[in-house]
Amino acid sequence: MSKKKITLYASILAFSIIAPFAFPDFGTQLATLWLMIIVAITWDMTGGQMGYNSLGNIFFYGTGMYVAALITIGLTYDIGDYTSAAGGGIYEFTDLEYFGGMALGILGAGVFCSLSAIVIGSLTFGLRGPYFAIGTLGVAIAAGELVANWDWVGGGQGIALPVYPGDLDTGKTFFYFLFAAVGIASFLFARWLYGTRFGAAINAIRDDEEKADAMGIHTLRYKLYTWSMAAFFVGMAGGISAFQLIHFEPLESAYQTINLGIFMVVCVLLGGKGTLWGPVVGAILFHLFKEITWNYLLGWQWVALGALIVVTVVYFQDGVMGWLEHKRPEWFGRKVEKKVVSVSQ
Amino acid sequence: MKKLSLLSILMATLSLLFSQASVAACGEIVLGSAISLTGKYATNGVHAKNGYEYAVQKIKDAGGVKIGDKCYNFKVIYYDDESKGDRGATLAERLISQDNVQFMLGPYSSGMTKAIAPVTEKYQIPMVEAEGASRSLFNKGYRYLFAVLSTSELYLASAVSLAAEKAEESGKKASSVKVAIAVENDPFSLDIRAGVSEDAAKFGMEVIIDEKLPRDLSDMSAILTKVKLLKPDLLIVSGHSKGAATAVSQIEEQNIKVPMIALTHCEAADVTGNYGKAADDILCSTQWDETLAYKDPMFGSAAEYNVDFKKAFPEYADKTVPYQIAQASAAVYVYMDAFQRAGSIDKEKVRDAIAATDLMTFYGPIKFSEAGNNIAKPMVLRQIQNGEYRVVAPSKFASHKINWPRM
Amino acid sequence: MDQVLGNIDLLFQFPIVNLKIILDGIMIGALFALAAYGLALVWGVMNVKNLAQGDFVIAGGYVSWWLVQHGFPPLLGVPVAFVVMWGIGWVVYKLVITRVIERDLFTSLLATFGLAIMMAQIMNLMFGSDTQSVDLGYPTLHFFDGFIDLPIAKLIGVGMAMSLAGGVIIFMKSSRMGQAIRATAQDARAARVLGIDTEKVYAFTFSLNSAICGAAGAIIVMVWVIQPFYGISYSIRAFVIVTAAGLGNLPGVIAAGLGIGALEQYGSHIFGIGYQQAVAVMLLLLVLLYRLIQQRRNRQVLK
Amino acid sequence: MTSIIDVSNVSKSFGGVVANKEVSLSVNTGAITGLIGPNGSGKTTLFNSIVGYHPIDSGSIKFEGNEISALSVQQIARRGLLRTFQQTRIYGAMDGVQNMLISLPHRKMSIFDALKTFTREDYERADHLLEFVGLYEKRMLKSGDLSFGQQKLLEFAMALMNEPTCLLLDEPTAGINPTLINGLIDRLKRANSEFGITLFVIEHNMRVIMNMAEKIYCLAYGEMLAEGTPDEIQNDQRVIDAYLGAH
Repeated sequence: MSKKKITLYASILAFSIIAPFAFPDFGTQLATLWLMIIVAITWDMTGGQMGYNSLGNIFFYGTGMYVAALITIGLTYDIGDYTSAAGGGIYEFTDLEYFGGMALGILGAGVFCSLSAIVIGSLTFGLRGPYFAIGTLGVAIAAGELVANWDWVGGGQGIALPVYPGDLDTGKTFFYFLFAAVGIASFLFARWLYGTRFGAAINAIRDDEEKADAMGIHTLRYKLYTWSMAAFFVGMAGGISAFQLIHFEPLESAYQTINLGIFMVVCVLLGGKGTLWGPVVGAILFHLFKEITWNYLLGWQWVALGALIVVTVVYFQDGVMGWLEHKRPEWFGRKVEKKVVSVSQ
Repeated sequence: MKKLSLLSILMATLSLLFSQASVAACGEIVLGSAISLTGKYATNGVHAKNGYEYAVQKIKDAGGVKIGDKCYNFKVIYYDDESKGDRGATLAERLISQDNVQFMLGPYSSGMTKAIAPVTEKYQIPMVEAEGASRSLFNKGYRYLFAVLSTSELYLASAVSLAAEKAEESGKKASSVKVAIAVENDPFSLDIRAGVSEDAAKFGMEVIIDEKLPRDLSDMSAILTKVKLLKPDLLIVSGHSKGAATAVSQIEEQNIKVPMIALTHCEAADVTGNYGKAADDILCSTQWDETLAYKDPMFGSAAEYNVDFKKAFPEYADKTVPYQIAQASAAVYVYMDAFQRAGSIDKEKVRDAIAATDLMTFYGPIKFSEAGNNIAKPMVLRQIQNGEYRVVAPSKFASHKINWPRM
Repeated sequence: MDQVLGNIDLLFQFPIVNLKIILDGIMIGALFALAAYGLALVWGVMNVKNLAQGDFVIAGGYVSWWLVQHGFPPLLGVPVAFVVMWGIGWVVYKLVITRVIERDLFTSLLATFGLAIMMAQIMNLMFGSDTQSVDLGYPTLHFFDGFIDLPIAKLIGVGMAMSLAGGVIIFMKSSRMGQAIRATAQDARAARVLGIDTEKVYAFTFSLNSAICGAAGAIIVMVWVIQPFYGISYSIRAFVIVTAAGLGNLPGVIAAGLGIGALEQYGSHIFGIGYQQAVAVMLLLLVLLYRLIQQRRNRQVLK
Repeated sequence: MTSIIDVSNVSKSFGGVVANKEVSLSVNTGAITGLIGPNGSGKTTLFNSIVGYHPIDSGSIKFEGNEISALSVQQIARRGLLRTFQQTRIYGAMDGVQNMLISLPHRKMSIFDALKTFTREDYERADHLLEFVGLYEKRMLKSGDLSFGQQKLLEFAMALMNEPTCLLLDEPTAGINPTLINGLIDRLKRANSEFGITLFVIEHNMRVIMNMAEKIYCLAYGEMLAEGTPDEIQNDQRVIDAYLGAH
């Protein structure tokens, strides 16, 4: 790593640590920003690097929420009693039950989502292009609907987790750092992964899967691994969200297909698909855009969002990083040789 | 909807101007509420808002809230939560952190309350709510949530025992009663369903249909087809105003004959006004009835509240005032009482005062349990008889005999 | 589980239920088929997978609803919605679709998804989020001891849907534009060589699709209800139908539409009406899976 | 001499069109074998059948003695039987080196090997092979910008990078500048002799195939018309007729 790069990474890290203390009023927004970064980076693992545009990654987020919550509750109480509409006694959690449950829950959410990616992937990875997008979208919608009808996990009323035991500001900072940790981990993971032979192989799948097949790459296996790694991080992010939100229900907060499920795709497109920094830059830009429109264009925010998607997709598909790479190829280590007219062969 | 709220804002500002001229000495206590002005809960959201507004005005007219030697008037900031939970939570956060609201009034429906309560709890802001009845709200150990209404398992409990009673009168066993349940997939209605199933199980009754209404609550004909085939003795439908309206209109359309039909939210949906005779002999649960003998010094008796409210909101003149309005007013009244007893506008002191509430109101007695729900007030069951709501159960309050079977 | 078994049992105990379910399914299926028909057109001709399909339907419904609110007769809504949505479709084509035709397929999918979000929200802002419907005021016919009820409005709606579909089929077969559309669908480059203005054909096709959807919406508002956010469920069904029937097979699309309507009704009868949406999506997944296995037999993939 | 590929009585038809009918042939281990035939005679179909691109209707295909006709493309590729495409397939957005690195034999790696970063040896091998095909100077260029002939060479180098036991080449000289063809023949021969890769080549250019192959098969109308040494084929009247008839 060059000195310049080390300085860059160090200053970003330092900023991430200082941010919640420097801007205490925006604690929740900053935590959400990390969430967006996580889902964008992980979406790009399949979408940008492997060419499989999933519209169903939100499935892992929602499932992560439920798995984390159910593990935490299940360790201390009977889940059916806790979630039953009938209510019953008052459920309280000691600090150990809360934090212990949370740690196991979030980790469990990651692992469960990883495994479910392998199961779902082995069915859906035969689909290509738009069929894959629609198929995965279908999986996410179906999951939300089924969970909404599953009484044992609270059905349509969702689950309410205990409130963070401690004062408000510590709670905010706590969740901020949880998200930040997963965010940084997923970034470093992606950074490392793309440099490996495996990373090159999934690029090959993206650019020409038939050729990759013909070269003997275990395409299906590699696709499953990639998605399952992405799902691990998304599942953990979902698990953290469950505790941060406290109450969530299946259709609007967990399996929110047209909110976060689409946001992550837009983040990546905005920043630049298939680049390491693209999802991060895109998430930051998108989050800013969203916060601004949600605050100042209330009522019209969804129209603005739809317009942003259309404009990005139609007119600006390479995203910020793509545009930069085109303008400043030398920043990306790409050699520019003048195209030789008569190639000496 | 937009026009209406604009108008009310205009009226509120106007009245504010005038009242400031007369009682200029009074300060202001700001309450916040995210409420459903659009979306599937809009009908009741507007009812609740009217109830809040009526009480705010009434208290102002009576000289405001007296804290020490100062007087205050309530002012409520409303946002439209579009009947969506995540929106409600966002708006609650906005009310608290941007508008600096220190005291919250509840939204409409258990689902919305469920989404908002964690936020108020997180910020330690007291919320007195009047429209969230699900028991699942009161087992989370929330300290800042108080509900003036009875919890939802009580809504239709008397319908089940009535059905049992009628079965025995006609020489059959209570356990022979077959129950059909169709509810919305939301916390309130799921709690209704849980309550009815528990009660039915107590009598050994069989639940032969147990279905959820579709999300938009606009078509339950598929369920009614099954009702036609399986002929239950008791049909329970719960889905807020929209569910009630759909049920009454489609029961008529498909010519469904069930001896006993019990709904929630009949008054809020104005089923008598909208569907006339089709609504006859349907049982409706209610938190409050204007014929009940409750009274307080602010609103007078239940009957007086009924009359005065219709004067203030003429659009209700030829309807039954839904209990959603009465309990919304009661929630504001609880705040007034708590502020005065606390003698302070410090939110912790007020919270403790609310917790210690033991108050008789036009709406009924109010006393909160540890968990924050009102344990002092009973539910009543009314039947629509010739277009009028008549109390038929429990027997302590009954003014009329029940018409049975409904044919 | 008991509930499910009980519901299946009902089908055998009271065979008449089957008739009712199939009738209901065919009626709703006829309208799904219309939306799917438009989708098959744009998909086949310009390879655009339009996820805003359902929102065009809902928009057409609101056009008709708005007319009725302003005192026009409800049946007028269908032709007016057809014309208005034609115009909207044309504008959408010029602004967005024309720029995604030559791009990869995910682009069109996502662009139309953005469009869908926009349209739904604009309708929400204009008309509010309540469900709306238009009452034709016709009575309901009862058969079999009042068990089967057939509202005349539904019959009229299905009749209109059928004549619209028929009209489009005849148009595609016999008119010059119809022939140009079919030629472009087969080979756009060859069509261009033969002097067909494919840009014009594309614009026409997309507008026609939008108009068909609009008319379907105007029928739907008469017999069911609409709501700004219902679009996605019609889009999903359109995709199910087209995926099941394949492209360029218009009678197949209609048959699949009717079949899926009926299957969905059976699904919500058996699992409960709360599963309605889930049943629709599961059907999509099943169709995809079926096609996948079919392709795999030829060592091909579904793309 | 043992054979590495054994095709016996393979038939394949698309709809009503018979592309291959009862075709049998065998490719000897370590040799260069040619497949010729007029346009539309079913050569590429046979290639596709061998590498598992589509299922065959009847017959048997064996690779190293094992039946492979029921296997998929990647399963067959993982056994070391590779093919290049008539219309080259390279990763146009990447540069030459990246193309080579992607072509590392993943079939020989465990997932843990795959999760390693590229080693110095990987780069050296890539450079070496690029040099072997004469693309070393252009290795950092976006390979989509290379000429068609250079892309063919790159695809060939990628195939070598994958260390196959047997390589099926679909018209390696088509579209290549005639002045370069001799160099290409030389490289193919060297790949065969130095790396020990068995080659099975479809070729239109008679001069090329006669120069290279030890044994040649000729297809016409989907059926095996003739087989033999280059000399035998050149003098076979049926082959001459088939080519003349096709022109």
